Amino acid sequence: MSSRFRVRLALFGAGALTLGACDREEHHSRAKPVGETVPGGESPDTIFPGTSSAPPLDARAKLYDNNANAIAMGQTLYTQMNCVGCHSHGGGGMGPPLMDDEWRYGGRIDQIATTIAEGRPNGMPAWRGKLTEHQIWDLAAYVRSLSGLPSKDAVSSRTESMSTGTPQTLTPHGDIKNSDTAQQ
Amino acid sequence: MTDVRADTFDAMPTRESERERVEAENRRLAEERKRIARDGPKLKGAKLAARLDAAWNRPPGIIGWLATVDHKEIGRRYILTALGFLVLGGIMALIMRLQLAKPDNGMIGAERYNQLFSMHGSTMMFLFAVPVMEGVAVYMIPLMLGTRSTAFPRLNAFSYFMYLFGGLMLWIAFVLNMAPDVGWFEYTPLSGPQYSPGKHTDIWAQMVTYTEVAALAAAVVLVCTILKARAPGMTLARMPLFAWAMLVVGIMIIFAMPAVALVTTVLLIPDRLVGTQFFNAAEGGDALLFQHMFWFFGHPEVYIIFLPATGFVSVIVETFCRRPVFAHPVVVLALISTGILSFGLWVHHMFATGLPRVGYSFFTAASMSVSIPTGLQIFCWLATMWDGKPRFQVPMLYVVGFIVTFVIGGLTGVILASVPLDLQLHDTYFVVAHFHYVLIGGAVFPLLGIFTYWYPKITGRMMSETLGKIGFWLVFLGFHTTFLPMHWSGMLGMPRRVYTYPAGLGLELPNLISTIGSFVLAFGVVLFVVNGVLSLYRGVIAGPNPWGAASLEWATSSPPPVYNFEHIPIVESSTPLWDLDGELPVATGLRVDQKEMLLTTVVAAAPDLREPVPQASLWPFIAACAVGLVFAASIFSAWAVPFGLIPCGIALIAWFWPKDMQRKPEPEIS
Amino acid sequence: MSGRRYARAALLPLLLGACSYQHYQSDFGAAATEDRQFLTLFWIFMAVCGVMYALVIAFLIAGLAHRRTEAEANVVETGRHHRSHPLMRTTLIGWTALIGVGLAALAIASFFADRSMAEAATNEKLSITLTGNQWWWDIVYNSNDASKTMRTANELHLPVGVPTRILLNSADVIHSLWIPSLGGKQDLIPGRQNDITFVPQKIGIFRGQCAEFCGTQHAHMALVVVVQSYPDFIKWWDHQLQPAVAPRTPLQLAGYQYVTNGPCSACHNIGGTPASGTVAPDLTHLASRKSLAASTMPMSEGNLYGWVEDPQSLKPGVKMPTIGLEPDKLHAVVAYLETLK
Amino acid sequence: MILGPRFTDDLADLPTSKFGPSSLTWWGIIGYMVIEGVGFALAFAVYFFLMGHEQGWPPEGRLPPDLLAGTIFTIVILLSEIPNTMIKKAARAGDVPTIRLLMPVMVAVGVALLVIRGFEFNSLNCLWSDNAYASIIWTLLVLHAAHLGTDWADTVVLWALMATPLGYEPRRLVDTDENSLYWRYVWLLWIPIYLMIYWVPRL
Repeated sequence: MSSRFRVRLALFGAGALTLGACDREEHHSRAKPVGETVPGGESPDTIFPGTSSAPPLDARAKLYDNNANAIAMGQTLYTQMNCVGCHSHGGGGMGPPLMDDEWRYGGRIDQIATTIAEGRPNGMPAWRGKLTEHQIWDLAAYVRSLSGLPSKDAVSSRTESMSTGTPQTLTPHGDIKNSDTAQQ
Repeated sequence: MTDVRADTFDAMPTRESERERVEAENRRLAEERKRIARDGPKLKGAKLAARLDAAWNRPPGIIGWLATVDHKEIGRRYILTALGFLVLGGIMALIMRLQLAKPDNGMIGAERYNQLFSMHGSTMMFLFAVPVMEGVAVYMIPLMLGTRSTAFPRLNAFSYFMYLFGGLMLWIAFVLNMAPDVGWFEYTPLSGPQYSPGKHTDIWAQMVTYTEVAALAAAVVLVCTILKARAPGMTLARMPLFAWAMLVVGIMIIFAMPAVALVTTVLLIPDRLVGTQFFNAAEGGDALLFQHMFWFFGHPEVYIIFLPATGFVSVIVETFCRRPVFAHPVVVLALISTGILSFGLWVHHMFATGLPRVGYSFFTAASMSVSIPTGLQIFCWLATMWDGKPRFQVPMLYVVGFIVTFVIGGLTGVILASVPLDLQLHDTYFVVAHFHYVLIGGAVFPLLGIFTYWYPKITGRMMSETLGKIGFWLVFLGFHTTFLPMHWSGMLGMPRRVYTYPAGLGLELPNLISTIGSFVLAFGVVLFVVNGVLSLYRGVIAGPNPWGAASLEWATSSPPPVYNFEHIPIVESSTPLWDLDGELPVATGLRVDQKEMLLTTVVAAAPDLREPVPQASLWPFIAACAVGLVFAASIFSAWAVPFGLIPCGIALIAWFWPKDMQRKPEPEIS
Repeated sequence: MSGRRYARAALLPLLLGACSYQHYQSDFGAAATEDRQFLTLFWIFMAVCGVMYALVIAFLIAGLAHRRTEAEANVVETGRHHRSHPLMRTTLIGWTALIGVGLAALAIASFFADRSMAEAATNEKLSITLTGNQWWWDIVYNSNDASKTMRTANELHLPVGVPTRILLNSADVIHSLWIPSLGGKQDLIPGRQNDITFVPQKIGIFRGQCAEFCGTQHAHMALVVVVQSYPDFIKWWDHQLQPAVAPRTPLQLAGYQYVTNGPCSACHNIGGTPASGTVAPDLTHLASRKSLAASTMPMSEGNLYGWVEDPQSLKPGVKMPTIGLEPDKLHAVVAYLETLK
Repeated sequence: MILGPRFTDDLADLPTSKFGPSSLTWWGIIGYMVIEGVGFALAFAVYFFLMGHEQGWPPEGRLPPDLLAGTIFTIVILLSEIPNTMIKKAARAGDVPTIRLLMPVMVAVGVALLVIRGFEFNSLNCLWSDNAYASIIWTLLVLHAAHLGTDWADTVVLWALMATPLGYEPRRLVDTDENSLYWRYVWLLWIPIYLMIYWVPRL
């Protein structure tokens, strides 16, 4: 009599937790190619200000976007590769700020990965060849998290270093504005 | 003490009309009080049993199952759930042993292994060891004390559900690949936001919170029961040693567990969730703060597990040597001083952290001195055996196994208390061996003994003696084969928590022996479980007192009726059933139409109050669900706390709000 | 006679276990003053504890085995169960005193051992800074002469007989340095500085390991410790100060170009080349070391191939990414790395 | 064989409720007070542990919290002991009308305190994520707010219960007595917290 109820209770609990688990905790120790192996190249490279005909999202996005391990790894690389030097902790400096919701070259993770891999005019170096594809996507996932794009349960609240303002878990959820003011 | 019985209301300064109305009501209630049925020479035997059954039985069905406040039912659930977790934790251990059977083994990867040992430790400490002791106590303490219920039975029910939900959350997370993987100790900064991304660490931290809420509730229930609900005449000096042990343990829980609840829920989770800086060295925090707080709880925790087991040993030794334990006051003092000393030892888990050396000497001395009370207790048991004529039945075998094993664990503990020795041995397999000797030898052996001992009381049937003896030898030999070589592998340079080790360090043989032993041990435990299940159907019918024991739980039938005792027994010595002349002196006058228990004074156990016992209620379960939901949701968002508190508040108010707004001649809790 | 032979046969595997290796990583290594003091103290403790254990077991056996008369057994029936043997109270006091004396002796022995170790730590002649990383050791040999300060990784060289102080830091989580054959352990804690001192006494090669759980690859965070004579040590130090050798063959040159400009250089440093990363082990004299990847595997050509090609399968979770090098690049990289003696 | 009873004592005339340590709930409340007390004591220990690690307290370049809100809070909570004592005395005397009169006062005081507490958070001059100092003073204040809020809710429920006919049940008077005891604990714990948040940083 009661056992059926217990089973139902357990199923309910399991269901509730599954919703939270998703791909957030998935740990990839190396890049798992989906489709092509090298990021960027031609397709998602185009800048599409504002607008209409965005190419479909790269299938790798779901391995990295909202993935806690990728974001954390990206965070480490962000410091180690001295991204801080130009972009500060997202606030910007020599390079553009990454915390706002303005994206000159697109705010989708595959677009950010392309930006990192290929570099951009006015100082952003190309990291392809210096970092692996896996690392570039990790970095892209982290950069996206700076403006509060991924879900809050995938980002880390802070690092073990000097405080840099609002904890990331509390940054307001941003939207993507593709700025068409990409400077020449 | 001011007595506020209904008749004192005459003196109340109230408005005239109101006053008259209240007075009239008081008179009517006083009349009704005279008509309440009570047990006594005129109402006894089968007629009384039928009336008490009607008043005490819970409603049938699922609702009744969830609503029960019977300490025996809750205690049984506690024990069975904890045993379930023991089996799960044991399976984790066997998988780890297989992985370590040979060097450079590739059976299990690093990540999975790290989850396994984290789950093994967390399950055994939080979901097995402490809850099983509480479960046994929740079942047995009211029977040993000669009372009808625990104090706050609804809180007791709430405590069980909190514990269950905490365990479920951890294990569901494990199935979903979200298991914690940074150990049962979760040191920062490894468990902090940067190095443990994702939610698995939070799941561990919240599981701890659930089980601490449960343990604290159970501790309050037990302490209040032991202090206030003893049978008349059972002074503190005559109280059974197991009750003494649980009193000390309850108080220890009350002082120790807030530390771990604080360090996980108030410091670690905010660090991870909202970015507080408690453990961030760059912003004035300190990683060692976590260790201090954790071990301030963690060391007493060991004694919280061990002291109930000493209570078991005292119980078994008394019955099987047919003597009260030698020097009862010495044992009580030993229990109390162990409890106090255990709060002064936590730094011996941190000798390698580079704290000032002068402080270390103090903690060395304190850690060593805890072996004095323990040594005294062991002496008292041995002296009792010397004085009496031990009967070698299964429970007594486990006691002998306990002494042979635990003393080794105690002595390696003395070795580890020395700073220069600990610096070599800390975090090696030597320590793994040490605390398994203490926890399995010191707590699980007596636990298996006491299961065998109390099994007939709980089920009405005896466990098989033959299977029990085979099981004992398998457990005993399997245990030593597993853990004795670990001293050796630790000395040979094997650190803890490694998922593999290289060949050529001499670690191959001790590890292989350990692995073989672990399966023998597991087989012994399986045999014990099989014995338990088979004996449910095939065991010899036990009768009320199969072992010829002296304490009150044996004065009622096996299994006991839902109300425990038809009349409240009166106690005149520390071994009441051995000092009778054929009849049990009883006190009468408790009502039989409603649940009621007797409260006595704290020291002398003189009758003090008649206390209504709450009826079965779903609200503790609903409250546990609400609180559990807040805990689970707060892993993901801090907003869960303010919003989640609303349903919690509603459930708690409904729990306490009287369901019947009419005044009653005597208080009832509906 | 044959019984004894069987006993010996049973002991054999244990003895083999104890003798068939060189105490490479063992408390019994006795390769430094600290471990020798540990062993002395350990055996004192074992002796005292052994005596205490023997007493308990003797009392247990005596209590269980000694004969009782019928009257002694049926105490409950005759109502005499509240009485105990008159000698027990005296014995209880004696037992308490014995425990007290034993513990006091051990505490004092422990205290003095601790003192003498602490004193040894005060006259250091060599200072090394060790920084723990997930999951490797960054090692800096300090010198007052800045040009003599030298960085290496995962292999510690110590001169025999010289008191050496190792300063312990962490770059990420808590680690613990444990070289059993030399003595004790000490934690590496972010935001704090600890230290540990050894006076090595035995020339040889030993192994140390991280003893505080530090994440996924905690099991593979080890280091090789080479205790050598002072002249050898100085020779080694001087050699380590040299920049990396230049590539000689075209294959090596191709490897050089890839390593110093490609992904390796983002993290690794190779002295005298453009590769100047600081987040991974220094590779300047990689091939002179005895092991690879924090002592995960011995240094060999085969292991180098495996490691460079796919570190994630050899040490899953390690921070070094699997790049997926094409075979020709792999040959070149390994050929170059092998020259880094 | 179950032992036969020998009837020696009849307890039918025992009372069913008493004030103070005879009451079971009194022990339960003491138990939970100790648990909370240990929690707060450890939080205080954390505070001083972190303080020992910092050069300045508050750390360099930060202002200590503004005094106004916290001091008003302290004065109000200390004054609330007057109606609280009156309620406790009335409970012991069985004076239900007085209790019914004063409970709303306590509820109103609770509301006022919770509102002032809101201003207190605003006057800390830091955000919890700034540094360890900020984290611990926020935590202390949040913990005490939770303590206060819990007892306030408890008081509201008791007020509602005392307004029903059940207010005349002797056990409800014991509840009232124990609720007043708990309120004393709430303000007693506040005093060290007040000093630690507002005055220790000014030393």
